[in-house]
Parts: sequence; C-alpha cells; structure tokens
Amino acid sequence: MIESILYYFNQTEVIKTIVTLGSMGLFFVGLFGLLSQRHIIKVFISIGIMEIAVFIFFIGLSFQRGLTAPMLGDAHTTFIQMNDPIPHAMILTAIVIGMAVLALGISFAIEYYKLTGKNRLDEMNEMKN
Amino acid sequence: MNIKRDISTNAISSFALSALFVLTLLSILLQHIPQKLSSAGDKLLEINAQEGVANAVTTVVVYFRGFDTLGEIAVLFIASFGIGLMLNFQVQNNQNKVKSNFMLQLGARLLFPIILLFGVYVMTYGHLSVGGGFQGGVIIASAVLLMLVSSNHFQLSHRIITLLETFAGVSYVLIGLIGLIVLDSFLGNFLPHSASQLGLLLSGGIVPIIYIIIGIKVGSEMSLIVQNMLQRSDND
Amino acid sequence: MSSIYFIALPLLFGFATPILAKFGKNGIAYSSILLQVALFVLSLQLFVTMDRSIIEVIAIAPPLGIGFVVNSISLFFVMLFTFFILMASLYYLKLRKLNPYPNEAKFFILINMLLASTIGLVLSSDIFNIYVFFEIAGISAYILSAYRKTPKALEAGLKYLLTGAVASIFLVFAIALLYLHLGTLNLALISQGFTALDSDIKLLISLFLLIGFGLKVEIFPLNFWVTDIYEGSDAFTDALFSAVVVKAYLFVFFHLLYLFLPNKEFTLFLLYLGAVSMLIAEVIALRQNNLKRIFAYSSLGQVGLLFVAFSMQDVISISAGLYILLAHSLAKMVLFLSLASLFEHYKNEDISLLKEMNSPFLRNVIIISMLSLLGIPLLAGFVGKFLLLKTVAFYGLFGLLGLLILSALIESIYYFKIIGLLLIKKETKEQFHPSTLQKFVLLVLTLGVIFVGVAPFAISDFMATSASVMLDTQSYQNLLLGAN
Amino acid sequence: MIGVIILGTLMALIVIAFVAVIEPKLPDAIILSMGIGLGAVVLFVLFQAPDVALTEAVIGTGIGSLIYLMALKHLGERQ
Repeated sequence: MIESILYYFNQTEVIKTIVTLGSMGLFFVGLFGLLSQRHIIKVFISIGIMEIAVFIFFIGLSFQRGLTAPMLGDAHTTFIQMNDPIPHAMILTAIVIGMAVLALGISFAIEYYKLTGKNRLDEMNEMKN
Repeated sequence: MNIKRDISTNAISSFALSALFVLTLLSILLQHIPQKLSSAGDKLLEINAQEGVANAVTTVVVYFRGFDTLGEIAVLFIASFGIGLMLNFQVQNNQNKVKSNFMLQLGARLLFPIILLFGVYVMTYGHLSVGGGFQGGVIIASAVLLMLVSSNHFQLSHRIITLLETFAGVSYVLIGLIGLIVLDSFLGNFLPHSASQLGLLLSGGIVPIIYIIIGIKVGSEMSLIVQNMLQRSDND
Repeated sequence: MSSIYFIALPLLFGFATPILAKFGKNGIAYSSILLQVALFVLSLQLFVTMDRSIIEVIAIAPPLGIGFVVNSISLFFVMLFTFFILMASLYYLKLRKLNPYPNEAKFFILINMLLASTIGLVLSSDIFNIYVFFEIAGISAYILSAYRKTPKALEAGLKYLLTGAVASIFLVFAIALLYLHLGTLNLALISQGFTALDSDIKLLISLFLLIGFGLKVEIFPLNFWVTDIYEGSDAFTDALFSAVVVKAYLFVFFHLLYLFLPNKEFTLFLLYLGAVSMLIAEVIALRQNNLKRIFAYSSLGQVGLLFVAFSMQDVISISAGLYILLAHSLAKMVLFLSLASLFEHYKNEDISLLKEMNSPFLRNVIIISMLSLLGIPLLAGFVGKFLLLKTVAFYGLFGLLGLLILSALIESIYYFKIIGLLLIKKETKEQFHPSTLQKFVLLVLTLGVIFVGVAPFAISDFMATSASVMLDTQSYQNLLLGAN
Repeated sequence: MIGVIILGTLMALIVIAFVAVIEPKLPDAIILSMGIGLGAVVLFVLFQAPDVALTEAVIGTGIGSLIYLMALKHLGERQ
C-alpha cells in the first residue's frame, strides 16, 4: 500500500504537477500579500515570496528524475545523464539581482522613514493629489 | 470599527482577485506541463568538456553566458553604491553601542579566519565543485559581518575596499576585451584549456580566474552593503 | 569596430570611477563627456560603414551563446541614445554650477550605466540577456530618481522600485515558460518554435511580457505610478527617463512582440489600449497644475500614440512611429532640460512659473517644441502624426481615427493654455539667460526638431529601411541562425 | 520517496508563507520569511541544483535576513 503510494508520487508527471500546484500556491500567497499588505517590510516579503515561487517553478519543472546535478564527481566522469545547467545559471543570476533590488529598496525605505516617519505605502502622499 | 471593516474588505477583495488570477494561471499551466525536450543546455553539456571545467553550471555562468554575469556584477555594483549614497556612511562614535562581552569577542575572533578560509575555498574551487565567486564572496562578507557585530573597533578600510572593487571590475572588463582582440569574441577563452585537464585546480582557462575576480568584487561590495546597513547612525 | 564597445567602455568607466574620483570632480565630468563623444562618433562611423546587418559573437556563437545584432533599426536607437545622453551630460556641465548632485562621481557612473544598459537592451538577441539589461537600466533609474534624498524623491524612487520588482518577476516568469516549452533563450529559435505552441500558452507568455514591459513603458492601466515618479524626480532625470529609458523598453517590447506574436486579436487589443491610454492621459492632464506632472501626462499620451503606431504592423505606420518617437524624444529633452534650468532659477515648479519667467530664448525653444508635440506642420511632430493618421484611415479604422483626433484636440487645449501663459507680457524686467553651453545644447535639439519637420524626406529612406528591418522577422532569424 | 518529500515541503512552505504574510507582528513575519528561504533551499537540493541551493542559502536567506532585520531596526515595529 505505502509502496504503491510512494511509487505514484515518484512519477515524473506527478512530480511536475505537484511542483506546478505548489509553486503557484506560493505565488498566490505572495500576490495576496502584495495586494493586501501595506507595511513596507510586508510588501518586500510578499515580493520575495513571489520571486521564490517563480524560481521553484522553473527549477522544479526543468528537473528530470534520475538525472544528476550538472557537475562531475566521483561516480560521474562524463557530462551525460545530467540536469540542464542553464536554468540553474539563470536562477543564480536572478537570485543575486533580486537581493540587490531588495537591499536598495530597504535603504530607500529607511531614509524615507527617517525623513517623514512613514513606513506604510498607503501613508505615502508627498505628491499632490 | 469602521477601519476594521475597511481592512477586511480590502483583504477579501485582494484574496479573491489573486485567487482568480492564479486559478486562471493554473488551469493553463496544468494542461501544458512541459515535456523533456532537447534544450540548449544539453548542447552546452556536450561541448562542456572542451572547456576543461568540471562544474557545468560554472561554465555556463562564467563562460557561455558570461555576459549576463558581467551585467549582474554591474547590478550589484550600482546597488552597492546606491545603498552607500542613501545611508550616507559616517564613522560613528561608539558611545551608544552596546559593549559586547569577552566571550563573544574571542569567539568571533577565532571564527573569523575559519569563515574567511572557507569563503576563499568556495571561491577558488568554483570550477571544480559546488560554489563559486558569488557564494564565496558572500561568505567572506558574512565573516566581516561577524566582526562588525562583535568587535567595538573593527572598521573596514574604505580605501582598500574601493581599490579591490575597482581592480576586480576593471580586470573583468579587460579580460573580456582581450578576448575580443585575440579571439574576436568578447569574453572569449583565450588561455589554454582542454578536456585533459578536467578536475585539476589549474584548468578551464579564464573560467577560474574570472570566478575569483567575481568573488573579490562580490565580497567587497557585500561587505560595504553590510557595513553601511549596520552603521547607519540612529541619531537623526 | 565592434559594437561591444558601446557596452564595455561605459562599464569599464563605471567600474574605474571610484579610483578616478580621487583625482578630482572635474576630471570625471570631462572624461565622461569624452567617452560619450567617442561613442557617438563610433556609432556614426558604424552607421556610415554599415552595408548589411551583422552579428557580434560574445563568448560562443548565438544559438547557444549571446549575440548582438547590429542592423539599421538597432543602430538608429544606438545613435539616438548616445546622442541624447551626450546632450544631457553637456547640459549638466553648467547645471552643476547652480545645484550639483551630491557625490557627483556616482551620478556620472549612473549616466554611463544607463547608456550601456539601454544600448544593450536594443542590441541583444538573447532574452535572458535582455532581462539583465532590463534590471541594470531599472536600478540606475531608481537611484537617479531618488538621488536628491528629499522625501518626494525617495518616495518616487521607492514606488519606481516596487513596480520594477513586480515587473521583473513577471518577465522572469515569461522567460521561464519560454525556456521550459522551447528549450532555448535565443530570440530567433524562440520565434521559430513559438508558432507551434498551444494558443493558451502563447497568450499567457505574451500577457506576462505585456505586464513586465507595460509597467516600464507607462501604458494604461499599468501607469498609475508614473506621474508620481516624474514629479518626485529632478526635471533633468525626467528628460533622460522620457527620452531614453522609456524608448528603449518600448522598442524591446515591440521587437519581442513582432518576433513572437500570439494572434491577431492581441495586436488589436494593443491598438485600442494605446488609443484609450492616450485619451485618458490627455483628459487627466487638463486638471494638473504641476509642470512636471503635465508633461508626464503628455508623455503617457505620446506612449499611447506610439503603441497605436507600432501595433499596426505596417511599414508605413512603423516608420510613422519612428518619426513620432524621434520628435517626442527631441521635444521632451528640450522641455525638461529648460524646465530644469527654470526650476533652479525661480524655485517654483507650478504652472504659475510660466507667468513669472522672463527668458526669451527658453520661451522660444519651449514654444517650438510644444508646437512640434502638437503636430503643427513644418515641425517634427507633424510628419509622424500625419503618416499615422493616413495609415489608420487607409485601414478603415474610423473609430480609432476619431479617438486619436479627439485626444489631439484635448491635448491642444492645455498646450495652448501653456503657450498663452508663456506669451503674457512679463512684469519683471530682469531677464534670465542660460549659459552659452546650455543654449548650444537646446539650440541643437530645437534645430533637430525643425530639420526633421522641414526636410523629412532627408531621412525618410532610412526610416523606411529601419521599419522594414524591424518588421522582417524572417531575415532576423536567418541572420541569427545562419552565423553558426 | 522524493515526490512525497517535495509535496510535504511545498505544503509546509505555503502554510509558512501564508502565516508570514498575515502575521501582524513584524519580527515573527521576518523569522518566518527566513523559513521560506530555507524550505526553498531544501527543494533546490532535491531538484539536483546544488549551486542554486548554496546561492539561495547564502544570499537569499543569509544576507536577505540581515537586510530585513536592519529594516526592522530602523523602520520600527509599528504595523
């Protein structure tokens, strides 16, 4: 019984369905947070959740069961039967860029708070109308 | 009472909106789950051995798609000085800083060289195993963070960091330009490299050199970000 | 000469600036100008010597690696961006005497990064590379708009950054879907494989690209934040945003759209989106009092017009779009740069400034560029608008024609209001004269407006070639894939 | 086996993320968001992407949490 359940979940198709459902669930949570939360830290957390959801979606769907990580090791001496390295490289780039943008945004928010004492998006109304 | 009802209507409407959006998304995505197809990455894996780099992700990041990485370095560079510009850094007086106790200082001082060594290891072995310049650079920055938090007098020399940063950035672009002149392709691998060197520390031509340069750049910029964030004066 | 220098040299300059800054501020300013002059000359030289489209290889050949495509349309934008950034830097040389940016070396780094990234966006033929340049241009723009560190500027920067972060998530999502379904990042291969995809996925990818780029190119309904950013930032930065950054994003969006178009209905949707966007922007602009805000709404209107022009997918309408783009960039550059001087001198950003100011030269260039934006004959704006309306009428889209004419009428109401205010007899006798260099820059730009208006046939061949190159996706694919 | 672990991790991630988003106390929300990063690291390891996992652990979770904590220190806990 348990073995058949485990076997069912190990099929590549089922794993891909799970990843799609799960990452989109995470994306939903991030989007909900972005629309409903107004505190600046919460907004950044929500954006981070959306980002991570897209990363998991991409890496998870490009993953093939039975293939190894794209690097040589003790057991693998040729570049065959390996996972696609391009998604890994892309997500690596995207993670670093996302962090840079987050740090910059937080530094804007800190300076803005020091000047005006506002830390919520709906309070920001320095402009007219 | 009124405000509370406003918040909950807002929450419900945004919940419904995002649920609608994501359900539409799911209904399309679940019908079209991508199948395994021969992608550009597989072709890159086939020619990867020629570069003599054991970690295929490193080859892709530093060489095949090296231009993206140059752009990424530029993003970090801009973000780092943008943060420096925003939280304009002043050497603050240490009066209102909590004095950390002896054990913390001793532990931090003991751990600092070990973390530093680990960072350098991750950086230099990026072409052979997991890791590389980005990860190694950030590990070095975390060692700096430990010292900044624990020690009362530790202060990064602004001049040395600037020098390192400039050196790394300029030499990255210059290596690319040498490739343009020698091989007629920007960032071309002009140093000797072959499949027979696979797994050696000195292998892969320009790949490990560029990854170490990236490590220096990322390490110095992350350290600056960390220092700026920690030492933003609280008084105003 | 290679087109890589357009990216490599500004990056090199940017990376080296922290050390160069030790030798003094003027050195940085002049060497930055020198670099931009060199790049502009290089782009002219490329333009003169170019006889066919070429491809530049980076690291390895295109289907697997990244390549730059140099053809007449991308070269048009390269020349445009280097020219405008050079003009802005020259103008800033005098502006900094009055009110320099703090920590000036960093300001010059940002200008050069903006140059490198917008050129990279236009030249690159790899979709992930486009994402990286998208982010560099974005981050430079966020910092530029928050540079003054006043509450307004910081709020503008923060809003810009938040929308930009959301835009980049959707862009990464679109790229991930493209890679998962087609297994490639190369634009030519994506373009070939895209037609075979299921229509739902095609629509989803195009929608994500529209959200990602739409948040950047200021199209309705994703432009709710734009005017705040124009108001919060300096007028000088607004000139760069309006003339360079938005134009780069706009070109890349339509370049991608032509290469992988989901279906005919999507372009029709974009067509009406553009027209509605223009109408709404012009209606709201009527009620504004802040000058930067008024011109921001006018920029939104022009972006709507450009959407209409580029969505038609016809050689004449695309060349009309290129004329509008050129005329709008020239005019907005003149407007925002002269406003930057006026704001510094009179310390007033309201519409009442126009009554107060007394500067014949600035008044004249402002009036000329506004008349050009309106589409008065013999000025640059007329050519594009005329060609566009002709094409719309040719295709029998009379509803669209009505919308465009209605918004042009509304636009003329507030433009003539502003021109009327400018022509009032001034009370103050004391005249404000910008410096010679500033006059020179504004004069060059205004002469550009007049030249394009009087002699559009001088560049019409080039515009038509560019438009047909932009529309001809087949030869783009052949160029990219044949190189291997 | 791997399928069940992925399923469990994703479900836990969604719950943690939801709590992190609606949690009114900011310090708790930040700690939970670090948990999301760690869960993503586990998933990346399962997906045979060790490089991405290391990057997410070091950059996303490490420096990211530092930035959030600094934001908390300067922006105040008032919701």
